[in-house]
Amino acid sequence: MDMNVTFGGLSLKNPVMTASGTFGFGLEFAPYGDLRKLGGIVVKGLSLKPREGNPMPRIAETPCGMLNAIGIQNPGVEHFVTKALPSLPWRDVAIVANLYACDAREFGELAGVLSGEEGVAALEVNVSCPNVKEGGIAFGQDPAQIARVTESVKKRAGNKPVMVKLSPNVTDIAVCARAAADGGADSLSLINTLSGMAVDIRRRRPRIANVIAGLSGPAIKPVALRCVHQAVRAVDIPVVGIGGISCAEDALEFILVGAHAVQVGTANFLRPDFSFRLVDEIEALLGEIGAKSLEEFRGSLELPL
Amino acid sequence: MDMNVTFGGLSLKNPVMTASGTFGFGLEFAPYGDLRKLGGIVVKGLSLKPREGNPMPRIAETPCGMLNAIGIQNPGVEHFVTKALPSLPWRDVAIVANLYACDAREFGELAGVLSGEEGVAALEVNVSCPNVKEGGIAFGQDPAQIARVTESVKKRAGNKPVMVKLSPNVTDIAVCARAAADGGADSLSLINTLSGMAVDIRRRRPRIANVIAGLSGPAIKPVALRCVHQAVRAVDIPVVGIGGISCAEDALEFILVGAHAVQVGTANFLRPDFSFRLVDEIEALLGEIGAKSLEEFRGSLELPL
Amino acid sequence: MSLRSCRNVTVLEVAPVGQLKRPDEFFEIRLAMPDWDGWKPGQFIMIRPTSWDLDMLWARPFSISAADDESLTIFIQKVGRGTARIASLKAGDEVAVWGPLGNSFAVEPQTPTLLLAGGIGIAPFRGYVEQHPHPENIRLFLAHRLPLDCYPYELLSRRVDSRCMIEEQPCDLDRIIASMREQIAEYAARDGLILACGPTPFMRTVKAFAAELGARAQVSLENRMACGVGACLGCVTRDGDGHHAQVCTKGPVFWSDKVEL
Amino acid sequence: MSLRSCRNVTVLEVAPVGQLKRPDEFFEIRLAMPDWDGWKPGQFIMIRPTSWDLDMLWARPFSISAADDESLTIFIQKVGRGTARIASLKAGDEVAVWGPLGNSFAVEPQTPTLLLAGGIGIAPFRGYVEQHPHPENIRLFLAHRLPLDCYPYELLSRRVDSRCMIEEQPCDLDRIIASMREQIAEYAARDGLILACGPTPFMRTVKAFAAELGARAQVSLENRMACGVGACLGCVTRDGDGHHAQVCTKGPVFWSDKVEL
Ligand SMILES: Cc1cc2nc3c(=O)[nH]c(=O)nc-3n(C[C@H](O)[C@H](O)[C@H](O)COP(=O)(O)OP(=O)(O)OC[C@H]3O[C@@H](n4cnc5c(N)ncnc54)[C@H](O)[C@@H]3O)c2cc1C
Ligand SMILES: Cc1cc2nc3c(=O)[nH]c(=O)nc-3n(C[C@H](O)[C@H](O)[C@H](O)COP(=O)(O)OP(=O)(O)OC[C@H]3O[C@@H](n4cnc5c(N)ncnc54)[C@H](O)[C@@H]3O)c2cc1C
Ligand SMILES: Cc1cc2nc3c(=O)[nH]c(=O)nc-3n(C[C@H](O)[C@H](O)[C@H](O)COP(=O)(O)O)c2cc1C
Ligand SMILES: Cc1cc2nc3c(=O)[nH]c(=O)nc-3n(C[C@H](O)[C@H](O)[C@H](O)COP(=O)(O)O)c2cc1C
Ligand code: FES
Ligand code: FES
Repeated sequence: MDMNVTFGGLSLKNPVMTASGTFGFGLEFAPYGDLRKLGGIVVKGLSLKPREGNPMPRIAETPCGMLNAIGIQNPGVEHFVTKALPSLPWRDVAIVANLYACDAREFGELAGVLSGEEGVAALEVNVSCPNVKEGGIAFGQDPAQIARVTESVKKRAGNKPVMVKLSPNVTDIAVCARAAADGGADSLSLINTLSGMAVDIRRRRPRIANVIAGLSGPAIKPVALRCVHQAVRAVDIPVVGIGGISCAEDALEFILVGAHAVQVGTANFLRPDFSFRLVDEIEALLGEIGAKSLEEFRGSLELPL
Repeated sequence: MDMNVTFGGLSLKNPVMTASGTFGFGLEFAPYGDLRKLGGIVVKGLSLKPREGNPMPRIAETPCGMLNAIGIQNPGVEHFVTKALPSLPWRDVAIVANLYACDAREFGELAGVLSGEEGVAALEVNVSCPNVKEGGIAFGQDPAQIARVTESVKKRAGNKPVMVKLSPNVTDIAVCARAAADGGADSLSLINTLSGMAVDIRRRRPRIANVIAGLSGPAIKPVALRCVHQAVRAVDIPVVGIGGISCAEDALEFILVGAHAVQVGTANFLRPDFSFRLVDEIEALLGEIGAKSLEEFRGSLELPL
Repeated sequence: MSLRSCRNVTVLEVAPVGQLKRPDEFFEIRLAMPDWDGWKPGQFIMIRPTSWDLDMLWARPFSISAADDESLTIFIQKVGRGTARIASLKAGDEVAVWGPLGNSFAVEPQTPTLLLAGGIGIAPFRGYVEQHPHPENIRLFLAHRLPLDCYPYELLSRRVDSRCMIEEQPCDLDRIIASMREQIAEYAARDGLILACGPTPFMRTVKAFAAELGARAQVSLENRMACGVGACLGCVTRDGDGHHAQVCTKGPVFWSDKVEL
Repeated sequence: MSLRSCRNVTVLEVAPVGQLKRPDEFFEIRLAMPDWDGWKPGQFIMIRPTSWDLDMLWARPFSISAADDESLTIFIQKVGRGTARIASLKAGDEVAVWGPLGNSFAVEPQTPTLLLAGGIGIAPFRGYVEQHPHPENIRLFLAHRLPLDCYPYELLSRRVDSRCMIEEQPCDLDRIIASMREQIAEYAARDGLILACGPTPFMRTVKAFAAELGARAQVSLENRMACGVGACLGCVTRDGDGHHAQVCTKGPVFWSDKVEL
């Protein structure tokens, strides 16, 4: 089956991308599969300056999910461009840079740095990081800010397509989706993590130093599917589905509600070869359920009248 | 250990209540335990007129959770008061009526009907039902409406304490909590279900006729804990924790972040004697972890500076 | 109605059925008998192994197939994750069981009674036949897809007049439906009692013919269930008045003219 | 660094250790050897049984204790849900294993080497001792809480000079710490190499004495891990420069003066 997908300025050999923060800069997973097998790799969130991230502990296991508050630890965009990108097989797999900043201007600057990088296929704008105290929340939860950041990135992105990543921690995801589209986004990706928390009743302490953290994994899949469903209906630009994908069936659920591609996050921790295996499994499953093509299947959800 | 809790006009012999919609009118569970053992029973959502609820299918299993879109099927408040309430051991267990309506006036009317019922210990206001299309969403997600509904119920509730049940599907739960408090709520309960969805890739149909449904169960516990934590810090009125409680440890987590009591929902489906067993398990666990009393333990979470 | 309870009971035996031809699909499971007062054919139990973690929250409903002082027998077909995990239980494992749940099939000892079973729908009829005071008044008809030895058919055919038809090819279905129509007509004419259990399309057929031919028929429904005790309202069906009724407590058995399918 | 892989391998054997006195707490698990190029003591693997559903998402990290052409041995203590489920695996079960992961302990064949193990921290030292070209230069010190036969101590004590102290009462801890200080001082004076593995407070003690007494010491850390491959940044610790470094790839072994604890 033809697994190619072209949308929002990206052309992928299959709809499987890896989600930011769960696949490092990609190279960490090279021992476990051929990176070129993937549709795309979204790298760990990048900021202008290096960031040490949040204090420890940063992660906790929860029922069918996990919490994280890494705080966008990263060596800075410069380091990525000079040290990591050249080692990535960017001619054969779409490398998407995930941008993290705390105001529209900084986002623009980041886009400017990356716009000239041949190895970068697209920019993903993280307006939603719920982990970081310095304004992370406010951003992705305020449609006006989403539009402003999108515009700012778009202005400096040159010919790089811009994908805006939305937070589910909002009253109305459709409004946020439209804000990003109005701001000029080429595509949307969603969802980022749900805002959550865990505590230890014996030590009487939060399990995460940052107290509030981001929930991901299969537990959040129903919320993610609902958000993608609503976003697909709210805007005309393509949507990438993220949230709790842990098997081929999950991935196809997002495509059924209308996603052009998916991103795999937490499931990369189930086993490091997960995303590589998923590519073949999706193709097999599409055949098994009698889909004529990926395109025919996409968005073919029948809704009750 | 002394398990009594008194808060927001309620006096319970222990902090275990059953959540609305998951315990019927209580009588369904009488074969499986002594209803008087519970701290409280919140009955199925009541409306002025009988409601048939949503079309089938209405429920689906999800990883560590479930989706439901029952649509507040109920025989109407009159039926509850005349047929069910008299059979309930209301002298020995707090019976809380859960109110569902589509505008502030109707909410007030419902409160009026129940205010004179000796067997009703308190009113819980469901401003958050995400299942029902007719305005359910808008209500609990709009702080102004929350305040208005609360006032309206409070005005007609006589001396019945009013507990307002909040939806987690909002950008800022603290704002909603304050709106309810400003409206005169005696206490808050949260969370109601997260808005979610599931689809069947083979039939290419939503798994729930209503398409969008409410996610509950252990999967949502981290979100619920975070919401309760934020609500406790936002208002001075007491808070009842709900969401994903499936063992004594879960219940104590909510109490640790500051909840006065908890409500058990989906876990009643794990086995019908779940809530009865939980009462003893909580008491035992409190002793095991060295808590001096329920009161000493409540809200004793140590936050990093 | 018999007294209901929820108890942890021990699995006594898990035996594959029809293993020669379809290994690993049908299982007969014997559980230690909970402290019940009694039960009636058509009633069911909810089962949740105590070893299950939270990944799969709900118990699963199964018809009571037989019971004696020591044990309770159910008969299950592996169709998904839950049944697969239940089928892999071993003797000595512990399961939470609540029941007996729901109503039961009508018993009219002197009335010619036709049991219509679609596949695994035969499960409750084992108990029905065993408890019936006049098995000579009963006829069993089984429509099945898998080899006959996958079902407890032989056991029943020793006690009551039994017939079966296999559905292997599309045209078989037409013959089965024709035979069902014929038999329903026959029992309608004799003012007999018809009891049906099987997949929903099978139940729809029975309901339609019963209406058309004026037969008295009961159908047993298999709706998705979360609580099994009438509380969650997840399992409802529309009753004769168009109201939503819980299949777990108002059913699972309904008079075919008192339910919408 | 040896080639890493992720493979489904078969469990060959699960044997309780020290069962007489502490049944059911320590287990030696042998797995079919994945297609590795080699491995070094101090390295670890991530294990996730393929039968696990999604209730528990993460794999669990364990030190490689020994390995030969056919099998890989780990040594685990049941401390929570994950280790309990891994301990209940049976021969023939399948687990996903990725590794060998992380760096390894320094090996200086001619240098007097002191191995400081806190409880289950002895696991990686079995491989260290077995692969060391001059075991006569090694001394092992084990501080333990449970009966000695719960640990693979005898096996090691046959090869190297070994000492152990049990912590049963509060005052025992003071004696253990005093003994550690003495030994660290001794090896500092001999310009020896000190390698430590155990719970975090144990590692802190080693780090503090090594700093005070000018000893060259390595500590192996046990941080919570999700990916094991350096990607999630959940397992970090502060390195000598105060930067967050992944324990799974920059460690688990750190020079004690190059890590904050
Ligand atoms: C009153 C009653 C009596 C039953 N008696 C028997 C019996 O004697 N023997 C037998 O083999 N089966 C019986 N069933 C059907 C049995 O409950 C389902 O096959 C089983 O629940 C499937 O679970 P699963 O996890 O394997 O399937 P999955 O499809 O993976 O389950 C997904 C969800 O759908 C539900 N579900 C799926 N199929 C059915 C179904 N046919 N009926 C109800 N819920 C379903 C499951 O319970 C679960 O909640 C009965 C059902 C009911 C309601
Ligand atoms: C590099 C490394 C090597 C290890 N080698 C061994 C070994 O050889 N033998 C052995 O018995 N144990 C070893 N451990 C510790 C072992 O990984 C934990 O005991 C185990 O993960 C506990 O899982 P659980 O689900 O039983 O505990 P729970 O407390 O229920 O687990 C909750 C979470 O905390 C994590 N966690 C809990 N305790 C630890 C711990 N001490 N270290 C790291 N994560 C933890 C778990 O992985 C899980 O993610 C090692 C840990 C690391 C990091
Ligand atoms: C450990 C971890 C780190 C993450 N870091 C980032 C990040 O840097 N930038 C970002 O946009 N999203 C980040 N995310 C969110 C994921 O990309 C993804 O949106 C989310 O986890 C939901 O998908 P999942 O359920 O498949 O994990 C992170 C998630 C995890 C678990
Ligand atoms: C089947 C079902 C029906 C419910 N009906 C109601 C209702 O009528 N009114 C209401 O306020 N909440 C209702 N809820 C929400 C629960 O009371 C509870 O807030 C939610 O399920 C979260 O708790 P849990 O995770 O413990 O189930 C319902 C939940 C379920 C699962
Ligand atoms: S299964 Fe809950 S009402 Fe029937
Ligand atoms: S465990 Fe993921 S970076 Fe170390």
